[in-house]
Amino acid sequence: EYEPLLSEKDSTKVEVGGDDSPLPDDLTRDSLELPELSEPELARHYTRLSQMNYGVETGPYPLGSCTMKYNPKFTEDVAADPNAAIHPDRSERSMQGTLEMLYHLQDYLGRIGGMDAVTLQPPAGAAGEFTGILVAKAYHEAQGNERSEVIIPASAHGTNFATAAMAGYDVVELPSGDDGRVDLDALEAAVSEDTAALMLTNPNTVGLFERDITEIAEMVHDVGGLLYYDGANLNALLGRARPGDMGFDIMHYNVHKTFATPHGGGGPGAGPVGVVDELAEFLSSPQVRRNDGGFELFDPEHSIGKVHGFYGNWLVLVKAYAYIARLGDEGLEDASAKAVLNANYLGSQIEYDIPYGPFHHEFAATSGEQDAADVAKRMLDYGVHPPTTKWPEMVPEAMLTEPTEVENRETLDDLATAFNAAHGEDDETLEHAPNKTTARRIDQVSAARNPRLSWHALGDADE
Amino acid sequence: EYEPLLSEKDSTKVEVGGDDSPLPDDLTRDSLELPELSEPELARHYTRLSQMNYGVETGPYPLGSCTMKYNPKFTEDVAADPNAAIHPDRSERSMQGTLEMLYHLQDYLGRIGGMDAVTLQPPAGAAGEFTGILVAKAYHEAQGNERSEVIIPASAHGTNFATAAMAGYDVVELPSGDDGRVDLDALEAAVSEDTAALMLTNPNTVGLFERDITEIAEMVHDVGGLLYYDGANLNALLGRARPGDMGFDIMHYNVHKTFATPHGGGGPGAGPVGVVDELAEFLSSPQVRRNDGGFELFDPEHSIGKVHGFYGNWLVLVKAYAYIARLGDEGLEDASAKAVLNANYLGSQIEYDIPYGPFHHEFAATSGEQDAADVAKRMLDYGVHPPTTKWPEMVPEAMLTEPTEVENRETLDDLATAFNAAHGEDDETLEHAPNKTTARRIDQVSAARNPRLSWHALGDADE
Amino acid sequence: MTRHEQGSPYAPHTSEETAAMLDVVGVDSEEALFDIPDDVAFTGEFGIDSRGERELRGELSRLFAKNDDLTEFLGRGHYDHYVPSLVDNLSLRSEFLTSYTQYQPEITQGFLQVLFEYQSMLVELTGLPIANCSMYDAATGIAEAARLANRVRQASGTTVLVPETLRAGKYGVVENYVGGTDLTLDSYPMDDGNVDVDALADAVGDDTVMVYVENPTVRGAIEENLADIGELVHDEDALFCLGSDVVALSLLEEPASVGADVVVGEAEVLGLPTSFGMGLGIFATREDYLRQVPGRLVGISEDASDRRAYTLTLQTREQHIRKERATSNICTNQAWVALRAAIHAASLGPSGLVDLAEDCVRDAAELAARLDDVSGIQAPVHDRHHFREFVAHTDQPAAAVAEDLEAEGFAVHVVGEHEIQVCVTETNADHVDALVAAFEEVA
Amino acid sequence: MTRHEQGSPYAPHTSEETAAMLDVVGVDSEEALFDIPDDVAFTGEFGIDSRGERELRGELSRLFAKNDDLTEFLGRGHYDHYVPSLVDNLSLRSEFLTSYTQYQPEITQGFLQVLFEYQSMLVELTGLPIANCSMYDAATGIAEAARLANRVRQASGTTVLVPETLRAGKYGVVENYVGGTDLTLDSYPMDDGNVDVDALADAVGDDTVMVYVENPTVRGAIEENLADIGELVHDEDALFCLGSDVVALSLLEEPASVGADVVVGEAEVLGLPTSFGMGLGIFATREDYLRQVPGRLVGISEDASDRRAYTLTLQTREQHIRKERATSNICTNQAWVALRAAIHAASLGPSGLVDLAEDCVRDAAELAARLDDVSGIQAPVHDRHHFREFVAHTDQPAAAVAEDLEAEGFAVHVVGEHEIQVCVTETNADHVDALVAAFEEVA
Repeated sequence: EYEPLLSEKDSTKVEVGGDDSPLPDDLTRDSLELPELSEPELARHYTRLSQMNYGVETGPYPLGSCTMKYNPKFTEDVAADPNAAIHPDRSERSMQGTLEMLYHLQDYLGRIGGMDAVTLQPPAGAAGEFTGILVAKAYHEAQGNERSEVIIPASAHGTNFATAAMAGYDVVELPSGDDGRVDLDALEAAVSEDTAALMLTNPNTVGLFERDITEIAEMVHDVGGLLYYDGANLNALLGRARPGDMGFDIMHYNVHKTFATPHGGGGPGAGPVGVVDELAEFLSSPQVRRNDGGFELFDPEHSIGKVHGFYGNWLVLVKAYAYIARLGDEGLEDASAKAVLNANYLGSQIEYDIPYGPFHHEFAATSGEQDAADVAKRMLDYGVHPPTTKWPEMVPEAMLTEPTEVENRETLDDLATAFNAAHGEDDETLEHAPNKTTARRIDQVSAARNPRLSWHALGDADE
Repeated sequence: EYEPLLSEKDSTKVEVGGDDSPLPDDLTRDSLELPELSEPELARHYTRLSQMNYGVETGPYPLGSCTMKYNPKFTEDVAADPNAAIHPDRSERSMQGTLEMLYHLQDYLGRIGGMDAVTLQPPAGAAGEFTGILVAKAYHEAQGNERSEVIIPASAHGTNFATAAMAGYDVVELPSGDDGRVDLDALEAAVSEDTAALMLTNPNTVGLFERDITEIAEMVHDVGGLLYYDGANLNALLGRARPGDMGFDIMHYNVHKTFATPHGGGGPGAGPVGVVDELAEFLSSPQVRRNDGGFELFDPEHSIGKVHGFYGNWLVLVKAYAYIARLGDEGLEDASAKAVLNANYLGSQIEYDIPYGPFHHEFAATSGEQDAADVAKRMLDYGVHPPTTKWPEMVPEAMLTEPTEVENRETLDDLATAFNAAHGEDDETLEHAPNKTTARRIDQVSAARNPRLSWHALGDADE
Repeated sequence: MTRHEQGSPYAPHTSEETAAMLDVVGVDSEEALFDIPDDVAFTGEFGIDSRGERELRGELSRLFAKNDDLTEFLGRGHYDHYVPSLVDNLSLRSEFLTSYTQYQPEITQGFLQVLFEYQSMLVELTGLPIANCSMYDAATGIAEAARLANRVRQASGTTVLVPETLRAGKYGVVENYVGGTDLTLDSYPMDDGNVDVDALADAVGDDTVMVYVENPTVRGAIEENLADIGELVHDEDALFCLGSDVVALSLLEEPASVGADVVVGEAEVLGLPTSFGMGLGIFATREDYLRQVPGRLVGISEDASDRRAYTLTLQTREQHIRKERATSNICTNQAWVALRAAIHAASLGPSGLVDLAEDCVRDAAELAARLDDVSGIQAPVHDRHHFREFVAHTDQPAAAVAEDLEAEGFAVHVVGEHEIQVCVTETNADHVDALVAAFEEVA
Repeated sequence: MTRHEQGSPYAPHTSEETAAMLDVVGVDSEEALFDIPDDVAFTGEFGIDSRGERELRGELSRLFAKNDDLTEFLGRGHYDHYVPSLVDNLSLRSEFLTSYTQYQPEITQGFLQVLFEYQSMLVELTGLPIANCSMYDAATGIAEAARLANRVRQASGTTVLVPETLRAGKYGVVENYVGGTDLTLDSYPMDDGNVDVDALADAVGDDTVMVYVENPTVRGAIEENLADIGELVHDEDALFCLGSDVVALSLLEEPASVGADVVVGEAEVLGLPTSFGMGLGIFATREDYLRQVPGRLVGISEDASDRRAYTLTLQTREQHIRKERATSNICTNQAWVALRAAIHAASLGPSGLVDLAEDCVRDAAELAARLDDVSGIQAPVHDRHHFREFVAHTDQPAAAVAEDLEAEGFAVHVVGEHEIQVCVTETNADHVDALVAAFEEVA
């Protein structure tokens, strides 16, 4: 089951430079030492490695806040269209097809989020957040009104905090209310003339809709702040509610969550950002608009500039467009309906307590006296992917679970079986899990204490 | 690990006909009952099934006489070219690209086999044999000389016998000589005015070159018979010897063996047939030839007609062409050299006896007192694919082993380790193998005694 | 790139490794491994240049671009339906694509189950309990059916009857396959696109071993008298062999219900794009003939843990066991194409299959009506229901009309001096307006 | 088709199942599951029509066909090398493509090992011991390097220096990323395509936090004074950040040997076809800065059976643990692109990488020489060695020349009033004759 490293299969040192070299030796390296293997050997290597990896097509993948839904195959074929494989520095007149698709995707996303203008450039959700916060900053600066704080609920995604800090803001952390939602009193205490923005996801990270969103928006707007929507949980609301209608001024979309582009083991994603009219002039540049008979790029008047060297993750955007167009209004609305139904059905079948509700597309169960991370490891033995664990912290030993709309009742029941089996087991059993996986429990401490980050760092003991 | 049948996941009965039907009810069926599942459910089903299957990219696949070599990935992309996806009934002038490729493939195969004319139509090796024997028959009939017998060595592939019989010939089975090759005395006794052809593979099915091939050819030709070359073992000889030079009049090529088109779990293959000039007029129709400035189809003057409804397995032919062009002279010769080297190296590393030699690309070891089929099952436990077993019968408890050129020394050593581990084990252990596979030893008798050949045949006990 | 510096790019040996392995074997050179007499050794060259992967993809791309860019309205036994991306993606998984025949079922349960499911779908579509893993194509399927009829014959005769309109390719294949038997091949008349039942009744007698009927016919007409035909064939103890395809079978009369003893035809209509005639022959039959079936069969059994397991079964019918007494010489078949067809069928499901088949009827009828409105064209020629395709009468010579259409970018069949045949599916339906316009130009 | 008759084709529920599940949950309708106040509920329509898979593939194929069919001689940070079929086939395996970040390493050992191998290849290419799993692209890599420099600064200053020729896109990204710090961005002069070392020496001082140098430069010139630059930067305790790409790194001076503290740039040159600028940012650095690295790192550990196992490590640097004190906000990265690049690099091997890189030098030199022979063109403008690309002087206005070339089917860069930039790799090398001929027409 163990697959050697490429470097353990071969290591070939090629001398560089010399008489046949097109460059003088002082401009070249001396040698290059890497594995040199034949195609059949490589095909087996990567095939075996793939077999040691769990994907959406292996089984259910109920990672809360990650929206691991099925990635339709045809979107890969669409993205592989050779006519779409163009260089970004072409003339605009020679890339009308590409511009047209980008234009329509801007438009689709605007309609879905209730936003007036959209940039597609951010290459991931966090980059979208950063773009959005830079827009907020540019807006305040244009108002002659620099502000220093961004308010973020304690239960928010870690990227929100990191993003606000990267943009130079102080983070004001907002404790949750007893009902798991924003505590209006705490918010009232937090907002001020220093508030640049409140970053919020809705439904929040335990799946609850912020019922007071209108009041929240008013409170932030009243002090001159902006409301930022973290799109990670948009899959709960498609066709039922739009951030723009709730008073949000800025939002990002995670197309690798909501619009089913593949997660690719960690990326690439794309994090388009939508804003209301008033902020459109600050968006990153360029964007696409119609002109006479075609499409063109333009720079918003007070653009924040660039957040990616070119136009973002093009291939991901193509897949997102194809997905949205495949589903259309009815499909998008249904996706959210079934995502919420599945979460509620699964929630009803597990024996663990779910402190907060009513939840939507995800719920945060608690493992109580059990260690949630251990429960997750034990679930691996039952052949399913476990939920996100120990987060958000407002739920002790949280197991944040989001089955998505693609699971059927049988796989939801399989998940419930895995939860419930672990529920009945003792700590000893849980701590020693998993036992049926490619690797057994992995020592995280050793990895961090003695970092070995390349095959060059392997001592003899490892070889 | 068990994956339910599609029919166990869903069974949906759709009523057919009725008011909305475009046909009157008496022309339609009443209903259709099949599984109706979503794309995510199907993707998981087939992905899991694939994980229960061993392919060349899983590990070594040393099936003697099957030449399971690596199938280069790019040939699939070439075959998927939309411009190659044309209908066979187009006008010739509108499919010049396709005709040109076919022409070049005919030419390449002719050069490789030393044959003067080639038809690409037979969709598999056995279909090639059938085509070749029909050509022989047509030739003899044209000579006014109908013959009744085809001589086949006992060690030949089963298809040879079945093919000769299908063509209406009596089979004369030729016993092997003590050295594992054709016994010239036996052949002398077998040939006669009734001999239509001798079917032979060379190297033969235990990997031995028929050193007396020139005498053999003379003996057959002397009685007016033809010499047919079974191309299954051509991977041993590329660039070193050609059937045409040895006196063979007719041959088929197994492009899914020699030219690395994928075996696809049993097919599709392609079995082009080459013949010497004298027989070209009998080949199946149509073939491709040059005309003024282009290419055209033509029917050989006394063609045997058709062996496939259209032009055979087009996609397979494209892949074969791509493979041959990728390797060229030097690559083809090297492929055989390394195939023979690998067989000899592996042969030198195993503890089982190999009665006959010197062998080329494959060898027939004997498991002696052990049951060869049991040894094979035990090898499954060691993670490799076993050799072909119990065939050819000239070697008792034969293990016909052909590693092909794509294995490296390590995988050959892995194979040897598996052989040698089984060599040291007792019958009890062997009979109970395999233990580490998806399914354990499968009861063949039960399958045949109580045939259950569709999910409709599943009783309650199975469900 | 590989350490293997010259020769096959798919062999992994470095020169050092080659030398070391030769040393282990105990010879000096690769040449010394070959036991080939000098007089038959090849010392020449093939003259085939090796090309890199990239160069070759470019070369073949340019080569195939020499095929004219035509919109095809072609059928007559080879059809184009849209193949979902799912089919490509899953079928290209190397565990499926690069595996051999399942002679070691313990490590090939996945492919065996797919083939078992394929067989099961055909059982549902045909109503017959036995379906094999595949024949090469429809033509070889008819041919194998005739040979089966010869083995199981209840009648004393030797004649196989096929429609007079049978494609020459199919006729030729059957002729070759029965050439080694005492069977003879003959044809029966058609009447306005359907079997001329009276004439067939006259033709069938106790010398008849098998009657082959197509539904839909090669001219696209749906056969209206299948049950009558089945009865008259059985009255003479001949085998009734029905030819169709898996899309048509989803909608048209179930073969078993009209007395078919064998069903052959194409499953390539699912799973493969237009492939220059490459096929996937179906073969289904009655329980009685189980041990006479050609080709591979997958059955259910149990493993040593008593769990359900799949395996190739009844192999004593096959050439590798039974040699010259085998039911057929077929060995390599179309397994991977069957896998693709199965995935495609599964992705359509019964509703999708029926919808697709109904569209084949509707679209053909609609196109026929539109062409009938074109001056100089009468369509359809046959007063029948049609499936995917139909024959149209052209006032102009058909060959000239077809040539003119080709110049406009459309390919159609010429099937008579004044007869053109046109096939429409969802993959060319978007071009119907343009086709009609082109007809208006050239007819 | 699916039993799920309307709505998302990727949700499996039949109406009956939906009803049954609602019943289990205890509500009457899906709507009842949504806790959305009326005043913010959306009751409108998006107005997005659902299209079938086949229709959509046709639609997008027609849409992209609106891009002109140009042969591109474009580079300047986004390059096209031939991607072997192996890369597509393996990377599309769903176990890789459809997996999430490896937060459960016990079931994601395969992807972790691929990323570990990717890191290892970068360590070899850069000579630096730490390489992360990916940044978004080269631009965000430089920006993260500047932020790392800010965190680890040994100098007291605040200035980040970049070449005056830096692409505006990169400049803009860095500007935004340092906008939340007290860093300022400034540029240093270039001299005949290389860094003006004297001017740089003047510019670097104790207010300098980082100096960014590209090799090759955006104009294709190979930098000749890297070691000197490294020395002068280190003399002021600033960080030396070098930008390159993985093909160039296979041939050019090893960054570690010239004193680079951080290496950024593109690995997208392997693994991805031309992708409208989509990137794969590399990030490698010295051991000292390990705990300041942005992005994910895969390390080796042991499992409970003491077997080697891979895992994401040092996650306390990251946003999901460290929140506002994280080294970066990056979460989703370019892992799958890194996997593709790793497979591509492995399929080339060291010989293939060096050969490919040498061809980048040779082909550029040859094309420059040929264009120099064209009347009205002088190339290369810089008297340097070049990698893949170079700048040519045009006697005519460059914009007009480029427009005329586009009419002839070629795309080139305009980089000055009389300057055109041309990039050649193996994927457009076959079109060089045609390009030269077109230049002869229009120059």
